[in-house]
Amino acid sequence: MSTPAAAAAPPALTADEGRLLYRGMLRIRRFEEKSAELYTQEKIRGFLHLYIGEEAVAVGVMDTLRPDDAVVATYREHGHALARDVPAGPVMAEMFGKVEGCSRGRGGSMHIFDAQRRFYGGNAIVGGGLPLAVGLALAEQMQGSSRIAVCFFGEGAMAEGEFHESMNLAALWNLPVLFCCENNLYAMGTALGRSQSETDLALRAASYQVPAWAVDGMDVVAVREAAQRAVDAVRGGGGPYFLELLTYRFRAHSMFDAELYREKSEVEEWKRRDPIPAFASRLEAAGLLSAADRETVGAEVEAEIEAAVAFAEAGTIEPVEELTRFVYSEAAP
Amino acid sequence: MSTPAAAAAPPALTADEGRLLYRGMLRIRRFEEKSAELYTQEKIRGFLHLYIGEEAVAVGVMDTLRPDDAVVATYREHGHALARDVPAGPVMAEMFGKVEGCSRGRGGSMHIFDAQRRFYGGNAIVGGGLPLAVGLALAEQMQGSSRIAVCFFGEGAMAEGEFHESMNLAALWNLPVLFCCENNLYAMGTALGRSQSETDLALRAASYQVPAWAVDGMDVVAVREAAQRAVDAVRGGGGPYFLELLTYRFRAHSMFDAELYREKSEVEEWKRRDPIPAFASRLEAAGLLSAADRETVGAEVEAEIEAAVAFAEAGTIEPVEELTRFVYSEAAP
Amino acid sequence: MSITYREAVREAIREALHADPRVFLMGEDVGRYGGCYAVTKGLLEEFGPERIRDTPLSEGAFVGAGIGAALGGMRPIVEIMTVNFSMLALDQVVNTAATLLHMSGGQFNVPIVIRMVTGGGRQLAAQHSHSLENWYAHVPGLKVVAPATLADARGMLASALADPDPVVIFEHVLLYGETGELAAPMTAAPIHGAAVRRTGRDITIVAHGGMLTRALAAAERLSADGIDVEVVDLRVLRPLDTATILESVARTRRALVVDEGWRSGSLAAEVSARIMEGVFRELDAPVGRLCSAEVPMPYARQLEQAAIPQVADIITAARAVVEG
Amino acid sequence: MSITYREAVREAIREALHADPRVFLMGEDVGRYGGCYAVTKGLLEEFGPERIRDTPLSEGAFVGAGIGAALGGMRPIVEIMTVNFSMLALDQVVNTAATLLHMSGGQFNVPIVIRMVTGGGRQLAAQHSHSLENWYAHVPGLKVVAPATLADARGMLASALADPDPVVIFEHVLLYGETGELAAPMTAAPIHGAAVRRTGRDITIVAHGGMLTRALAAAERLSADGIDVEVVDLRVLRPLDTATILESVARTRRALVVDEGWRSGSLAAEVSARIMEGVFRELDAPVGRLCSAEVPMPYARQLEQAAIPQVADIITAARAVVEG
Ligand SMILES: Cc1ncc(C[n+]2csc(CCOP(=O)(O)OP(=O)(O)O)c2C)c(N)n1
Ligand SMILES: Cc1ncc(C[n+]2csc(CCOP(=O)(O)OP(=O)(O)O)c2C)c(N)n1
Ligand SMILES: [Mg+2]
Ligand SMILES: [Mg+2]
Repeated sequence: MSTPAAAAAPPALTADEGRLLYRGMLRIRRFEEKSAELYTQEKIRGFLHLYIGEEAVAVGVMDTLRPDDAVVATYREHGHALARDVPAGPVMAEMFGKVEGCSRGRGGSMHIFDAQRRFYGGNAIVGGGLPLAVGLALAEQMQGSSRIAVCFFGEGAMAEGEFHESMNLAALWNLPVLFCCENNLYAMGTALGRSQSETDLALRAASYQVPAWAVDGMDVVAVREAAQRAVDAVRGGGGPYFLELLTYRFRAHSMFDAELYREKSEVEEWKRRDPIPAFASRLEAAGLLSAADRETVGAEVEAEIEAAVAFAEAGTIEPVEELTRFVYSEAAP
Repeated sequence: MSTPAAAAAPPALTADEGRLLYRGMLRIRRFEEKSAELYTQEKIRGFLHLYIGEEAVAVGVMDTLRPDDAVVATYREHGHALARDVPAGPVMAEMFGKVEGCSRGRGGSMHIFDAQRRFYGGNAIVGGGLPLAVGLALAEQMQGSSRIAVCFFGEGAMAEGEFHESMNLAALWNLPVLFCCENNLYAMGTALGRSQSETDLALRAASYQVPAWAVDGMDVVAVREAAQRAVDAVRGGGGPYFLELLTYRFRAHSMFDAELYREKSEVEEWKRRDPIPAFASRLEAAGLLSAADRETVGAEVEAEIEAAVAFAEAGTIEPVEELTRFVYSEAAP
Repeated sequence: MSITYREAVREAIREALHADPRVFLMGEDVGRYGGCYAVTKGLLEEFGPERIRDTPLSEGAFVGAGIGAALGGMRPIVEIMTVNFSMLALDQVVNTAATLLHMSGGQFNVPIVIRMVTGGGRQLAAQHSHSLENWYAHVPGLKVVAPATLADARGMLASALADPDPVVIFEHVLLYGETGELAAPMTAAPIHGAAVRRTGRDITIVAHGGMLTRALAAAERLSADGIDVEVVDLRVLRPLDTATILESVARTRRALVVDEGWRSGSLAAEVSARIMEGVFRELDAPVGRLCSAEVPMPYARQLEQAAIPQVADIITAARAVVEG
Repeated sequence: MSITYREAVREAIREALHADPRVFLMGEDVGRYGGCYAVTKGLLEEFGPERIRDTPLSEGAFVGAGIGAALGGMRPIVEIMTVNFSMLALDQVVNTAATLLHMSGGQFNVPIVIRMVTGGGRQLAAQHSHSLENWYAHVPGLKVVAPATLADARGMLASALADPDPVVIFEHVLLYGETGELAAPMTAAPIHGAAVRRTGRDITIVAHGGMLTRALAAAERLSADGIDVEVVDLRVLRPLDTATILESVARTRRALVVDEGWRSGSLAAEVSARIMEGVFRELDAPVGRLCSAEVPMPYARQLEQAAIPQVADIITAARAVVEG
């Protein structure tokens, strides 16, 4: 495990870069706070898994990718979608089950997709996205492209056979895939120590002959730096790479979780390391973000979320006559 | 990888022990040579996977077990069954598909079972026996017994998700299970280097926080010593243990294999390390086995195999009216 | 006493744990989390972590370990959180649990009980709404049950544990909140035989699991219109109790099979085929089938509702059979 | 030219590899070993290890990687050595390949072709003799085909690769050695529609895959006894071509469905149910089903033969329907 980045050190960023990262995280935070509210209003249904607390991971990693890279995420993927520049309106509309949703309302919270941004979901089978990412990387390799594939998954997924098979295959074939393990210490209610015999996950990953590092996932700059190093290595033909991003989910696993398995005090402890205010303070201290900037960003984000909700509200309910569409491909119109 | 045991060093064995080990290996060898012959005569059908060349592994490991330990093997398991003291007659009868077979002719070569000897097969799904062994070990642990579970599998199985999940679960729960990986360098036609990104298999296994050692699987004494150490540790409550037994299959994968994937010269090279004559020579050099002993053992073994074949030949064909038995348990008669 | 289906399942597990020291429960989040659907809440505190075992996310290994533990003398109840994840363990269930007795010529029976949640209706979309009962019901060596009532939820587990062979229990996700009366003390509910839940003269509706309550509701409404419906609850999906079904249909001469699975290759097809094979000459109309639409489950509420048979759909389909 | 089924499959793969640089083949031992059933022998030498990829024993990952590669612009042919091992990859097939198009609201189609060997009859016992076609045929989003003739073995692959959605191809293990004549150059065989392989007036036998030759053999022998049999080869198991089946049965008024799968929950049940639903009033007798015995496959030859429908069994079953 890495040590937390010294909070005092000024980040090696321009003001613009800093503002973008800050804004990226705040956008996710506000979007999800709003989503939780809308869930209690029953505008959003099904399962809803919030990423609150983990924003630095998606934002830091995504900032190092090219638009033509492929991204695979899990059911806890609003953050990844937003950080990948999937517009907030269609994401929200998706959770409302509207035709204007990014998956036409067929997917919901767990299945956000965006072909234009090569965002491949939105996979709700734990570990199920990993082979997909390996295959996307294989396609890139076979086509001689310089694109890479990146996949996100929780530490709980590392117990699945598909993790093992995917790591081995990627390493054997030297595929351009970056594995990002979001270690938030719990898989639903199962603590890391009850799920992995080796809790040093980077060490575990390294046993596949894959370079692997642990990173402070509450520090967006540390994440971005590590990801950049990893992405460069992968894009340079170095084969797969593994990052353990140490983070924490501030909210319940989903909206049906009484959180019996962890102490409130532990949650409070981690909330003190909230990546968003911490980063804002560092930027401010370094003179890269003023209080006014902060306010502006906040207002912009609020406006964006409001617009997203309005967009979702105004969306269309798909007629049930359309039910059996998209089971098989339709001929191009 | 371990270095081959110095062939010159006298084995730390009594003459009786030496003779038993020698006899155990020879029995398997002759049994399987006979089986191959019977296969060409179509007495034995289906798939037939020979263990020839690998005898030291099963014999060395099995010698360290108690009769009440549980053993799980693969489809290449005649050797394990015989080393576990399953009588040769019922094993041969099984391959003849006779009622007197150890699985009543329902299983065939790939499914040798013997409840009395706690021999749990005979599993033909690669990797499929591992969770079974983990569960058998769990039962022992929960019952507070001092019995352990041992499973055998090929190096090819280590690529399967079930290997990963089983190792992790066994380590997490500190279960009394010994994992014996028979690394014969090929999974059908797939060489180790094309199947594992980390070809040091003991190192891979150790990444689960499981003690793991590589052993010369062509040296029955080395196997027995390593197995004894491992079995003692497991039985002593030390949790799972992993042995990589480096060996080689002298014959084709099954009777349908043209062996396009390896050089004849490689096979010849390994045959020079044949565990059976090598061990006999060591015993002889140490004065633990005379030429006369050797002949006696050979004759005994021949007689046993002949008797087994006769037993199988004389066995009964099950009437087809019995077809649907053993789908569900029958009430005790 | 008044009890929910969820509590009935929990009580059944508790009773089993008290009754037999060989019984234990394992699965994902059955302990500290209290169960994904709160079914096992409190059991960890009552029975401790040896007998209420949280597993890692390793469906293949922990189901396989359950099989091994059963062979080793235990009586495991293995919970697969939902049927949607059971594909990851299917090899163990089919190639090991279901075949071992046969492959070993009768030597090794596998007394394991596997519980899992099934079904849709909660807007969980395509990967979390499967109804794959027929896959399991297809496999010799397994017994498959679908408790649709409180009494069966409460009583079938004991019978499943007493059975020497592998039993798979499907609990429909929408049933957990159902409330009703159960007389204590409980008796075990058999894991063979279908049950006539309502008698009627004009048509037999065959249903199971989550569809039973809807079939009964449809029957009520149809009776108001003068169509007298008999409802057969399959209860046990393997082996099917053909006799009870045929006896009913031979009387009503018409049948509708309601099944939340996809239509093609469904359990409903099996029931329909058996009816034809058994009482073809007694049928006044072809047996009807009402199944889920052949589509991965969509998230949007109106689409999901349209995909899964609703009470109104059952009424329409039953009418069509009666008028057919 | 005279050709075996094995060669027909190989030629189809060769042609596809020549025709489209996006096509590649991956699976266990497809390269250096030459294929478990020698189907892919020589392809590694001809196309190199980039396009003929030996995979580790990781069914879940390499099937999933095939799905990913398909999404990424390739046209993978993924070989699962046999259907018996396909359970280890089933999650990827059902929860990803079959659902992705729908879940993504039409954005991501998955042009993957998955080939696997199916069936029994070679004394490979309980874990190596499955016929699980109906599991796959149950799943919306998949297309499932079972080439039973040389022409289909040779011609269906090109259509499968041209299809934008996942296609599963079942090749019956006993067919590989079948020899016959094929006219070159080949045309693609469509992956929709059943085929009437023999016309007759008295009864329709519906079969697919390994059962087709047996059904035709039975038909010949029955015709000698004056029973004129029509034989329909399903060819495509999903979507089923109900129209062709119904058209045939409406003429013959009797039908027998032969299916190597276990009877309960079989594809035969689906066909039977559809026939009743479609032409109930035209039926002179209940539709018959002849399936494999409901038993894990035993090794012993006489037991295995008794478990799987043989020509003599088909004759008996067809007679029973005709006389019924
Ligand atoms: C194969 C499978 N098993 C179980 C589940 C139910 N489930 C959903 S999320 C989850 C926990 C996953 O934990 P982790 O991988 O650490 O990711 P996190 O939720 O912490 O982000 C579980 C058990 C599932 N979706 N898929
Ligand atoms: C899950 C699964 N995939 C594929 C096969 C086909 N198969 C049988 S043995 C074998 C090779 C296994 O190699 P290894 O594990 O090294 O054992 P060995 O045969 O060398 O003893 C394969 C691919 C199988 N039986 N099970
Ligand atoms: Mg987690
Ligand atoms: Mg090997």
